[in-house]
Amino acid sequence: MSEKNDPEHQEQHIVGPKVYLLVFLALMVLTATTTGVAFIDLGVFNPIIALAIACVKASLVVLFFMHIHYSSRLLKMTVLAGLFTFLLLITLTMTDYISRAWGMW
Amino acid sequence: MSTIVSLPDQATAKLPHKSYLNEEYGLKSWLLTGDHKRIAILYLISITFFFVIGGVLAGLIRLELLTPPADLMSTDTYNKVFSMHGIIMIFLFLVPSVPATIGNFLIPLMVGARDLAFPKINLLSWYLYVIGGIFILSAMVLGGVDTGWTFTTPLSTHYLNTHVVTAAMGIFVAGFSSILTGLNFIVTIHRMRCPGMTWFRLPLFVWGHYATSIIMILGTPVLAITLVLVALERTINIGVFDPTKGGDPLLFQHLFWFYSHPAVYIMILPGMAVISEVISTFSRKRVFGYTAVAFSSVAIAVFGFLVWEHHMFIMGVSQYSALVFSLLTMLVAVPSAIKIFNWSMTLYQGSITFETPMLYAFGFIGLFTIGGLTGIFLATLGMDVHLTETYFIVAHFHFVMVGGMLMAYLAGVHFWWPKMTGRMYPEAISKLSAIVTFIGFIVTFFPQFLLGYLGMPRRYAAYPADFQVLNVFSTAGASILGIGYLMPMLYLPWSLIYGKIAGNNPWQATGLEWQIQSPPLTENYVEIPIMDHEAYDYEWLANKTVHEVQTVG
Amino acid sequence: MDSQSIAATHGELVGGVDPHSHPAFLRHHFETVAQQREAASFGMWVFLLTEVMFFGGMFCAYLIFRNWYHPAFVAGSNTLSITLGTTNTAVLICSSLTMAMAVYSAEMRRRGQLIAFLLLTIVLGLAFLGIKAVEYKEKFDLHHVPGPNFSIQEFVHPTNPKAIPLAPDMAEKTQIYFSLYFAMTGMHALHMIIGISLLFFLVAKAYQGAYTAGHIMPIENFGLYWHFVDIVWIFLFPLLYLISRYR
Amino acid sequence: MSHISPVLWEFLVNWLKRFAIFPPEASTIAPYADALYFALVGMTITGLLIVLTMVVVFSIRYSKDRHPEAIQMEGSTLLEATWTLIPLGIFLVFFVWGALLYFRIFNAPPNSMNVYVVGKQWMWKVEHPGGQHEIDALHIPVGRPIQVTLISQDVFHSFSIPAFRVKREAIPGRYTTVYFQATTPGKYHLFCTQYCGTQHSGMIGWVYVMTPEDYRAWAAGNTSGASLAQNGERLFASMGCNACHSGNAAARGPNLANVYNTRIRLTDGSTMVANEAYLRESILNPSTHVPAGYAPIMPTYQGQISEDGLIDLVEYIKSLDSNYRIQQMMNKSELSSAQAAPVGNTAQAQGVAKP
Ligand code: HEA
Ligand code: HEA
Ligand code: HEC
Ligand code: CUA
Ligand SMILES: [Cu+2]
Repeated sequence: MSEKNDPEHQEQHIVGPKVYLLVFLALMVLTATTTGVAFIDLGVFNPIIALAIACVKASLVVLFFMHIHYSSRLLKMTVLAGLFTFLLLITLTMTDYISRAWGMW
Repeated sequence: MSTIVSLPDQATAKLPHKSYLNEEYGLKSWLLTGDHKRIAILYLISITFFFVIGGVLAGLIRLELLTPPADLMSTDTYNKVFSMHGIIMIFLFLVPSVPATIGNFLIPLMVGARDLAFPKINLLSWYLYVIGGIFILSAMVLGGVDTGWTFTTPLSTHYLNTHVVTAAMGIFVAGFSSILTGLNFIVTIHRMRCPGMTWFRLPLFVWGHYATSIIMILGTPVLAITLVLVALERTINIGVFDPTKGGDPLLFQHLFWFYSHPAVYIMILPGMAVISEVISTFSRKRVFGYTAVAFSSVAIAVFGFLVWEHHMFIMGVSQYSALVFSLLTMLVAVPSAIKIFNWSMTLYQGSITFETPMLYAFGFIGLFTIGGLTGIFLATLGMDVHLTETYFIVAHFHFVMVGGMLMAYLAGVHFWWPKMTGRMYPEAISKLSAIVTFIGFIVTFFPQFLLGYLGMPRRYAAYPADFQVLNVFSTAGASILGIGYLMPMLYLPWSLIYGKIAGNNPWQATGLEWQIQSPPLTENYVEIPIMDHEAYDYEWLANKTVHEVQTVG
Repeated sequence: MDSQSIAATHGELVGGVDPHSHPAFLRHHFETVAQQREAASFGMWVFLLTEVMFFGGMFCAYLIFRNWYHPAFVAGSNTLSITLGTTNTAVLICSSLTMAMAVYSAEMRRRGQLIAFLLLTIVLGLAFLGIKAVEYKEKFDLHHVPGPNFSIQEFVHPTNPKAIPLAPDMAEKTQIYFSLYFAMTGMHALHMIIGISLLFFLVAKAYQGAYTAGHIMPIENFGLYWHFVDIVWIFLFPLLYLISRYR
Repeated sequence: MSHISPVLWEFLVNWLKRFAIFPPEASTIAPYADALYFALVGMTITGLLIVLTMVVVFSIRYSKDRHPEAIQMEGSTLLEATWTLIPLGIFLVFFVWGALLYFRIFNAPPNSMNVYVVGKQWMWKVEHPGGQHEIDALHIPVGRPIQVTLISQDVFHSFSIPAFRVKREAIPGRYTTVYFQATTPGKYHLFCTQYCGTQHSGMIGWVYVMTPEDYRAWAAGNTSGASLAQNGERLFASMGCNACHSGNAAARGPNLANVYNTRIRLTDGSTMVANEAYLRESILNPSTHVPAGYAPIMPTYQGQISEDGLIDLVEYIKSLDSNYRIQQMMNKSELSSAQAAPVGNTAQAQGVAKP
């Protein structure tokens, strides 16, 4: 892993079945958790927890199944760029929707 | 440091025996090619085709507006005409114009690679473009679309019975062509640079296209999904954009402009990229403040994503949000200003000649400055209230798109024509056409600013008689402009046979692409070059020895 | 970022000593295998960026309408079968595992194992689509598919005694929920269908031994695509199925 | 000049007669807008001149003939910072200036006279509170702040009066407002500027700005007999609203008297001001905001009432508000007392209006 920026080291990092299996188990557990938690009334925290778990699951997939954890900085930046633009779309659109009714309450 | 570059006279040059043009013959060798240079030529031809259609439609618009009533055609026809004009010009001409032709041709050459990273995807992107074009043309032939290029809901979804879905699908497909081009560029620029070609040795042309590609891959898919939703809304009434079902028509505007504002930078950044090369070459000087110009491209691309709501200031968005977007719009204008000033400063202490590409570049600087600064009018909230949806907008975007990008495109086509074809265009007549275009442009579109402030709304087939005088000017100008564009369409093909042989480096430019034969070999470089100097290093060029005119192959 | 360019340079020195030793799958315009592989995987990632934004538009719409018409979203969501939804999530995660293992097998150059995992992935993918089809069928029978046949009966006068009846105007808004439900899961399913078609192709090629001789790029890239589709579902599941389930 | 053909001659004369760069300045906003415009034009000319001077002077001074040797240089951080920061500063000034104007245009003073405008393909229907209806025309008195409440029955339209420098989109399903105060009597263009289909360019009309006396005469001569509120009262009865909103304590619906412009506490604990938009929403989508203490049993009237009908209902509910009634009377009396002391009256009206 440490040699990911080493130009000499062009060989792909091979992720073994053990890691995959662990990640898989974690994903399964998280799925069960998120479903379970949905049946408990936590008020505003319900969607927050659901999304947080989804984010953790997605990160696990990205980092290990998709090897980003072992990849070059360029690929890491690429993933972040996608996330960033998506958040831009959401937040800047929300500036409109949230403040549209200001003055109404 | 002063430099005089004097390469051996290129007049004695001969056409190379072997080049990408004569490596293979026959239609099949073109239609199935993976060579980025041939695909660029395919694009060049198809884009010109659509430009002529769009141009004829523009001619019809101007003829109709010669007189106040809707007498040449019915209002319905007029609406279809300007919608098709906008759709074709934007999606089938201006978005692919520089990147898919000149960019496709040059990016691999400039980074010192044999081809783009994914040649087959490059070809696929051309086919998608053509399929998209066929969709849009068939929408036009089958009866037209009258949504305007902006597809405003709920008009486009519930109140028109024209071929909206066909046109939307055409744009959807053409959009993927643009995504694939962007993808190819990004990967090529990141992964295919030749030894020694560091980021800050890249020509600014490549930086401009890098920024463009970012927008293409991040913005276009949002347009794609929006058009899918519009199509679903039309066919099965899903209600997301339909106020009677609880949907929000403004959401469509948000999603549409999330792409379409950055798209205007897809349309200008490649043009700016061309201008950097042209200005540097014809003043024989390194671009002033290379880093600033390079980063301003990226800044425009990134900030371009933050300002889309300025198209919706009076559409019922929240006033507070409008404030934020107005402020951000002011910020995005600054990198453009940096570029303009840096180019002007490049001329300082240069050694300037005035070939056709340079004339177009001067046209660009002047017209884009006006167009861009009138963009500031529109970004200014209180002013936009009066100006929006009037001819002021029409004038603004024709100044930046036609006066800016189209001029840059023509500058680029002339500049790299010798490289693409191996032959020179006729200099005198092309200078004339540049001047005619410039004059025609001013006469056409300047009056529209006045019309706009007087309040003439856009997309009007008939207008009150008070506005006629300025409209007559505009139509007269459009005729001149048409002639200006017709000329290159005649003399450029002519030059393919009768033009002077160009030689490797007729402009004595520094770019890698100029150091190889024109037209280049299919594999571009026999030996992958090693970049050992900065971009625009005229010292290096001046010191290059006499063995220049040699033609490989 | 500069390290990449140097990497490419050095890669050439490492891998490209003898031009005749180039493996057959190295395309002419690449200098080295490493360069080709990096380009391919970077290209795939850039494509996935595009996909993120493609789904992003719909997520944005979802967010807005969920806030506006929360009761309708709760009611709509509660009609979905949580059993089927959770099962499908599990199925998809399993398929992600088998896909990851397929990539691993290709890396280890085990042809039989690779084919087996690819086939497993296909089976799981088809299982997912099958379950999805059952769900769609149910919605169709209940007239919960947006369009002319959409009916709000179930929400105004729920048959389920535990469900809270909605006022008719709010019940109308469930149509927006279902529009988004079908648009999002539909787009997702479309991606699955494309993925499964590609898988068949990959299996055929793998059978010929194409990916077990060092050239694993297609498998690896397909893996990225498959995992991405999985991620989309990971978000769709809580957003669509798990709204206020405790009701 | 005799060799110029008569057509061309006439054209030229017409041109000179009609040549204008500015539309008439006929509202209190117009001078502000024009001032901003002048400033922007000034900026454009300055910026353009700077750029052109650089380009032209350098082109002449450093053309190849005069300056055969190019002198290479890197760039200059100082210079670049200058031309980054100065334009930025200028643009920011315009941002602030423009924002001030924007808020001025869209926030009407509380004593303004309300006119409803419904846009539909392809006409403008104007409804005055007194019950005067007009199509593609708007009669207003000079010197009174007018708030136009816009809504569209189908697609986006845009209500534009260039002489007033104001414009506002008419959105389907939502009220928007714009405000102006005309300063000069006359006849001005009214356009629909948002593309709305085939007859978009036919969706035009006139704004007649009249002296208060003329306006009063016009208003008296054109009324349909019943004011909007009276129409609304009739609708309120015929639609069966009063079955629940009877106003007595046992009624199933809340009492609507005096709700207008008050703060309503909703079941979810939040509060909202019952403005026009709220009232309209309450009729079409009653369950989106349910006042505290009530069950969401009110049926939806979506698709059963036209936009005009909704306006009547809203006006009626507003008229149940005593403060609003007083203000309406102030408006009327202000008109009839014929611009005696408009300033004083305005202040007075403002005093009465709710804070
Ligand atoms: C190539 C295309 C292109 C480009 C580059 C731009 C560039 C800009 N545009 Fe434009 N625009 C369009 C194409 C483009 N636009 C189109 C097609 C529409 C209409 C769409 C439709 O509705 O159909 C539109 C509409 C449009 C609107 C919406 C108007 C409305 O609908 O109400 C706005 C509002 O803010 C705007 C602003 C800007 C700004 C601030 C820039 C800036 O990026 C400009 C920056 C450049 C400069 C500022 C010039 C350089 C500066 C100097 C030389 C400094 C000068 C010196 C001093 C001040 C000292 N544009
Ligand atoms: C790249 C973009 C591009 C380009 C190049 C042009 C080019 C031109 N445009 Fe276009 N225009 C748009 C993009 C563009 N336009 C867009 C996006 C809209 C908005 C649409 C909407 O509202 O939805 C618009 C709208 C628009 C309008 C407003 C319509 C309306 O709102 O009612 C007008 C009116 O004058 C106009 C005129 C012109 C003219 C005269 C040219 C000229 O520059 C064209 C000159 C070129 C030629 C004439 C072709 C070359 C010549 C020949 C092939 C010779 C043969 C020609 C003839 C016989 C005529 N355009
Ligand atoms: C079946 C009884 C019923 C009928 C008929 C009815 N309403 Fe209501 N209305 C209610 C109830 C109950 C509420 C409060 C709960 C809610 O908003 O859904 C209410 C709320 C309102 C409100 C919001 C008042 C506030 O204080 O927030 C308005 C405005 C209103 N109704 C107008 C009308 C109009 C106009 C009609 C006729 C076209 C009408 N109603 C018909 C029962 C009714
Ligand atoms: Cu109504 Cu245009
Ligand atoms: Cu914009």
